[in-house]
Amino acid sequence: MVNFESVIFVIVSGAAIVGALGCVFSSRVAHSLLWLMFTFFAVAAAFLMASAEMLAAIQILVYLGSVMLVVQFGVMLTRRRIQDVESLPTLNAISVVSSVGIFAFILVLLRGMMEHSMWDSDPSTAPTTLGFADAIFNDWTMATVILGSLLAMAMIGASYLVRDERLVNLLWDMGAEE
Amino acid sequence: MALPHILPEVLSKQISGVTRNICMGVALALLAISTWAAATSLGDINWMDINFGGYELENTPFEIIPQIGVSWHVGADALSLPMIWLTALVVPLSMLVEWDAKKGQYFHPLLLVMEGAMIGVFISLDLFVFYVFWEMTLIPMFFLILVWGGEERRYAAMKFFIYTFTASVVMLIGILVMYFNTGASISERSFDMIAMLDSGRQMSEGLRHLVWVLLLIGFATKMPSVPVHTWLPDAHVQAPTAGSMILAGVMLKMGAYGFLRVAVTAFPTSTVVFTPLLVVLGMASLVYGAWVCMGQTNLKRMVAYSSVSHMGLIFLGIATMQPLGIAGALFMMFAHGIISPLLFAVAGAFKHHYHTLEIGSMRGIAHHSPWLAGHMMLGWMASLGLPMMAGFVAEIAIMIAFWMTFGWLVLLPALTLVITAVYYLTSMQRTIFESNDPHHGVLPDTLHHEPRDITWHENAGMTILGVLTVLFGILPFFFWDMMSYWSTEFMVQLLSEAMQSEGVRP
Amino acid sequence: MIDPSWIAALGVILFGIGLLGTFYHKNAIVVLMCIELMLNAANLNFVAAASHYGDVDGWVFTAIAISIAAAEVAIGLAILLSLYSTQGTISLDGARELRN
Amino acid sequence: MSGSSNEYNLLLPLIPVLLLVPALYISGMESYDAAFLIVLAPFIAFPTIIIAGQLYNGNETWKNKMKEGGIIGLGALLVSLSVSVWILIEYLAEIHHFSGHQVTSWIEWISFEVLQSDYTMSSTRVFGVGVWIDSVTLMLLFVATFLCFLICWFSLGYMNTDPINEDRNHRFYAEFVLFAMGMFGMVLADNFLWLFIFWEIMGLCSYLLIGFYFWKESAAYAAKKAFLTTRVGDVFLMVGLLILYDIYGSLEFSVIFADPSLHGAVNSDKLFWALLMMFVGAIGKSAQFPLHVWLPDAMEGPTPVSALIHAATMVNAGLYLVARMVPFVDVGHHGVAGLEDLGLIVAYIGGITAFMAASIAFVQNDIKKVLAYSTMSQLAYIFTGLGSALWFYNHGEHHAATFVFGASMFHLFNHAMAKGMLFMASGSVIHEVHHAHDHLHEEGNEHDDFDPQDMRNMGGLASKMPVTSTAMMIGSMSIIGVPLIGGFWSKEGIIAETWLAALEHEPLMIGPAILILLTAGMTGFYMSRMWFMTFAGEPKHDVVNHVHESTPWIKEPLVILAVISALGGFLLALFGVIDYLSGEYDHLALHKPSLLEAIVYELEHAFLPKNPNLRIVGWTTILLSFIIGPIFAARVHGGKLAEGHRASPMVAWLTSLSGMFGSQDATELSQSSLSEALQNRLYFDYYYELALSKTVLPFAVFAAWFDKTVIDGIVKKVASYSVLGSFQIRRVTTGRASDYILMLTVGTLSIFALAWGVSG
Repeated sequence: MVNFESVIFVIVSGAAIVGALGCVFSSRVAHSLLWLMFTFFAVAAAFLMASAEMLAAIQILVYLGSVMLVVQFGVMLTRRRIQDVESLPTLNAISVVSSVGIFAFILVLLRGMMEHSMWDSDPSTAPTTLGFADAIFNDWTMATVILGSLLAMAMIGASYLVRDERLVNLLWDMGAEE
Repeated sequence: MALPHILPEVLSKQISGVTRNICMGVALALLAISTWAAATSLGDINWMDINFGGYELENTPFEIIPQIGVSWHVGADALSLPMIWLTALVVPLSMLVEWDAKKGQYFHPLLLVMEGAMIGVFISLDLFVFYVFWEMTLIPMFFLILVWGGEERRYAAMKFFIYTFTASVVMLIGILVMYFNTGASISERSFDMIAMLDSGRQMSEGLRHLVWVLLLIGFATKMPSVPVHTWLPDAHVQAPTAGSMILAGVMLKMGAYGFLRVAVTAFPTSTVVFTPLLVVLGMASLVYGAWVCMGQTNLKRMVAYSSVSHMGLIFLGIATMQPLGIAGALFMMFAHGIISPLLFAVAGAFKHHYHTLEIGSMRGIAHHSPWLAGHMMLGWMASLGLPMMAGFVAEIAIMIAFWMTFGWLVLLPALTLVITAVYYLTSMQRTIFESNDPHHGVLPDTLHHEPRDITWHENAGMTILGVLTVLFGILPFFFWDMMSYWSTEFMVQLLSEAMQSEGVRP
Repeated sequence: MIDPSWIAALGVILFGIGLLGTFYHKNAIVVLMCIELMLNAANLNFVAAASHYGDVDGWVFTAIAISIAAAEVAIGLAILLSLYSTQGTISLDGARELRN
Repeated sequence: MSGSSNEYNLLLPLIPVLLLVPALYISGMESYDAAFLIVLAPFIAFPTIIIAGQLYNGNETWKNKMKEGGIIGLGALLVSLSVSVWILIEYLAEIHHFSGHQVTSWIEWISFEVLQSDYTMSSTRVFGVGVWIDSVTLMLLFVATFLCFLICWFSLGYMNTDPINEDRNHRFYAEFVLFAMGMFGMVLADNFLWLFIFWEIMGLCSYLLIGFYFWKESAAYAAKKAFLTTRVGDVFLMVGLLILYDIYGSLEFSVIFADPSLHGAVNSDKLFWALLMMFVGAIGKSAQFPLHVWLPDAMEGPTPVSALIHAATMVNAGLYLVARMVPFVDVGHHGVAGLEDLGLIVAYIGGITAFMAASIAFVQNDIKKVLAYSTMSQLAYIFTGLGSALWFYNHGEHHAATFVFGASMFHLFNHAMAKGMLFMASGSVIHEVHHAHDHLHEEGNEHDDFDPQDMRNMGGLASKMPVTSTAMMIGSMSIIGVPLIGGFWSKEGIIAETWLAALEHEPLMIGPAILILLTAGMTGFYMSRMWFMTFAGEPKHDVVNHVHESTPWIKEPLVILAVISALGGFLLALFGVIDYLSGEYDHLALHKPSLLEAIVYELEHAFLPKNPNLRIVGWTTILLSFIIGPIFAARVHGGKLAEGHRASPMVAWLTSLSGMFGSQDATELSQSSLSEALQNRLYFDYYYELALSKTVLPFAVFAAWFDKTVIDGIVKKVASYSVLGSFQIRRVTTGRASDYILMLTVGTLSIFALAWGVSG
């Protein structure tokens, strides 16, 4: 009898793949954005199935919450005319052939991985969130601190990159009353 | 006692007058040292009893790059000493001839750098160091042609550099193959020439022939033999006088020296097997060079092709597999090293004073510059192979050895002597004589002022070369005994058993 | 608990699709999204390995990867916006300055 | 004329030089040890004259006192002459007996070893330099030194008074002295290599001397032609030497002549080829049949040069070389048998050249050209003589061989003396006519085409130039072979022996025998034609009336040589020179009990030889050369002197005699096609030029083009293709980001696959 758990997994992975395909092949940027968010939900579900609750939470919080929001802004700011179809695919001979080639290669990779010997040994117990929390702050303290500073830098850099030096903004920054 | 090898890297930027004198001083010092080395060594180190492989004036090798076994191992023997003395002689003379070169403060130091590099080539007994110096000689020559050259000097300099550089890369491959055969693991491999020699023996038959051919290509291009000689005329026509004097005088000999020192010493058997190839190459460059020479109109280009033709004789000399032949080849290198700078000094003086090198464009120059005409005649007659001049000694030696080994084939080089006489005489005829007017010659139309005779320093340079040519023509035994002894030892220790193994009857 | 090898398989497939996406799209933002997708696929693999070996480091890596991905998106969009302001368009074909 | 009587006090500085030899003698030095001085003196004089000339060019004392180097040259040649005379006296006067030759070697030139066929190294072999003196060398040495001295004396007068080569005479004397050194060195050398080296030095000097008036296009061309033709000969000579070296392992005379046949081991056809190659070298140098084209053109040089090169020294070099071949073929003294055809070839070449040169000389109008062709034909005579000698030696007829060899060498002596004097006499004629021409046309720069050398302008000079005309007369008689005068004694011997060989032994020898017989007659004609055209009859050009003999330095050599040509022949024959030269006797002496008996023997031997057909031959030659030739010439060109012109008695009788045979107009004969052909030297030059310009020059131009386009072309192609290739690669960078991503992924994936493949 097909156990219950694998059925759910098939649904989740199916959703993820459909989402990814939707994101890639949709002609409108907005649609592909939505499909992407859908895929992220499926991935979070997959994390859950791998009993990584904490990660699923992070995934949803970070990715869906902030990243998708930022991308949303990006899409809004760069679209001139609503109706123009920006994401026409670049169909030239070489890219078609090479993409098919790459896809075939990924399948080969997949097959190679599945038969890989590492999966034979029986799966041990999944790690607990407690262990996760302990690892972050004891073994990987240094990594976490650096991670924090990295994120800060990224934010400052990004904001600096998009600064707008037009005079009117400068005056506004300095609180000139107009 | 390490042969004092001052590598004049210092490029002084003061006013050219000061640098000129310093450079001349350094060059003369080098000449003095090498003459002393030649003379005294003749005295106490009797060259007669050195056996092949034993090097005089050898220093204790000290490691430069120990990891890959490169050591500064320096020494001179009967093969390299005449060449060292020749370099030390030609460089100060070429400086003397181009004493008034413009931008002198760069010109003379460059010549010194070349001298350092060339002497490096002749004394280094470590193939890595040999190759480094071999490449180093190209750079100053490139700049000499590029900055002080003739009209299309850019093309000539580029062609010269790339052509010889690719050839020496081919040679490098050969050297590396030999290097990897000197030892199993990295630790005991070394670039030292002595180690290389027995590495040559362990290689398989096919590999040995391959490496020999690679080395031949590298050396044959440098010493222009026919198929790969086209860089020489262009380089010479555009090079300044001093540059082409050194290029013809010494750099061409590096090819022949390298061939003997590296290729023939390491692979005697393949040399014996490939003797017909050597004969073909030598004969081709001798005969073909002479024929092309006859068709030339530009004086310098003609002299350049005549160098190609004379260098062909060296291959013939080596191919005879007779000590007389090899000694003749060595003496030919030496004699040509004295005569060709004289020829180029004369050609350069023509360019300098008459602003044209076209043979047809001027007549009866003897009226206006008798000294130049005198030197031209001496130089032309010397390279014609006239007895009492150094050229003849080498030619007669090679011819006799050639007859001993190849019999009636000697008629071909013999008849080429006539062709050499033809093109030398016609060119001399049209420039110096034949002006149909007893008191002044027909001047080239490009000339607008009354031409003066050659300046004192050109005259001094040419006279010294002329005197030396005649001196070594009448009394060649100073260097000849050294060379003939070396070649006998060379034959006995290396080539004779190689010939026995190949079943070649001398 | 699902067998980790399947999760890894899902990861690989998602990676493939993301990869194809990057070729297909002229619009820079979609390319960015596809890169995000590929990063997610990578996280899936991490998690699969972590659960398979029961080693918590897998999760730590995934967490780090996610935050870096976030930073990367921010900067990517910043560059895109500045590109937009200079070029007026964000289509990848437009930008030809790289070709000398 | 500038000649003042006290010119001769310039010779005072030479007196001490004369004391050199006695000083050496007193110091007990052996004569042959001093032999190196003969070569050394000119060798030192050469640089001194050149450097002094270049430095003091134009200053007065140098020009007058030293005659621009002439006196130094004369001094050096005097040293050589005195030493050679010293050696001559010692050997001829029985003080020294040398067992055929004397060898002293000075320095070792180059030493080397040879790898023998059994792979062992031979002992060190040396190319040394040394002196080798035997009878032939002595004779040639005396001829060379004596004539060089006289010609240098003559050129003091001839060259220094000619305004055109004002400041250039030092060059002339330097080259003259270098040439002398070349000749002496060649004659004295003790091995073939040094013979070859001096041989080529003479080639160089002949180039320089012929091209002395280098601004004249024809002179420069003639010099080049001379050098190249002799150079061709030299190359073959070198090849011959190589073969010789290979056979004998050394080029030393002492080694080779000790046993030329190496106890029968030498293979004769290899030796034949060696000797033939050397003979080709001799042909080149002595201007015989195939390589004779350069001799007539060599007249472009100043007359002392023609006298020196084409009479005394250089042309004798070829003969000396052939003379040196005798030991190889001398079957009696372990020579190599089977070389008969070498003698035949030499004889035939001699015969052909003699006849050809004599016929061309018929139509020549330039006085020096006539002499040039007469040199060529007389040399051919000696070659025929040597050819038959070689043939006899190889045939074992020892007595006949030695006789004809001695006769040819003696003829060489007579010819050299007579021809040297003839050239100098013609030089003085040209010189005087030239001066007269300049005097007449003081404003003389309108270059009318008056050629001082053209005999058609001359005539009746006998009265104006007594000394030259008598000297010329005696010289011509000696060349023609008038009985009892100079050349008769030797020429008659050659003809007799060649006929002897032809009749009794070798039918093939009949060719050269007939040819030289005819040439004897023709010599008679053209020599007397030359004399009559210049000296007899009325002057054909008004310039000639103003000629008179006044330049100093010229008359003395003519007088001395005239005496030697006239009496020398007879006296030497008396003293058995023929046998001495061929090595029969050790020294010159009266080998007959009394003088009278010797005279009777010689006369009887010359006029009534025992062999009947030889007697016929002898008389026909005398008939042809002495009677028919001159009479025919007298009829065409002879004629009494104009009234009121008195000449010296002997000459006057001859000119009047020439008038008696009536006159015959030979104009229609001279327009005939034959004489036309003879004028153009039988078109040899034309065909040689044609062959050269058709093959050599176009091929050279093609080679130059080939080199520039094909070989250089390949190099340029390689360069251009590589540039094209780089353009292709450049197109890959499209600039589209997506392509870059694509390339990026393909790259990483392939590396990944590679790693995976390797690890897997």
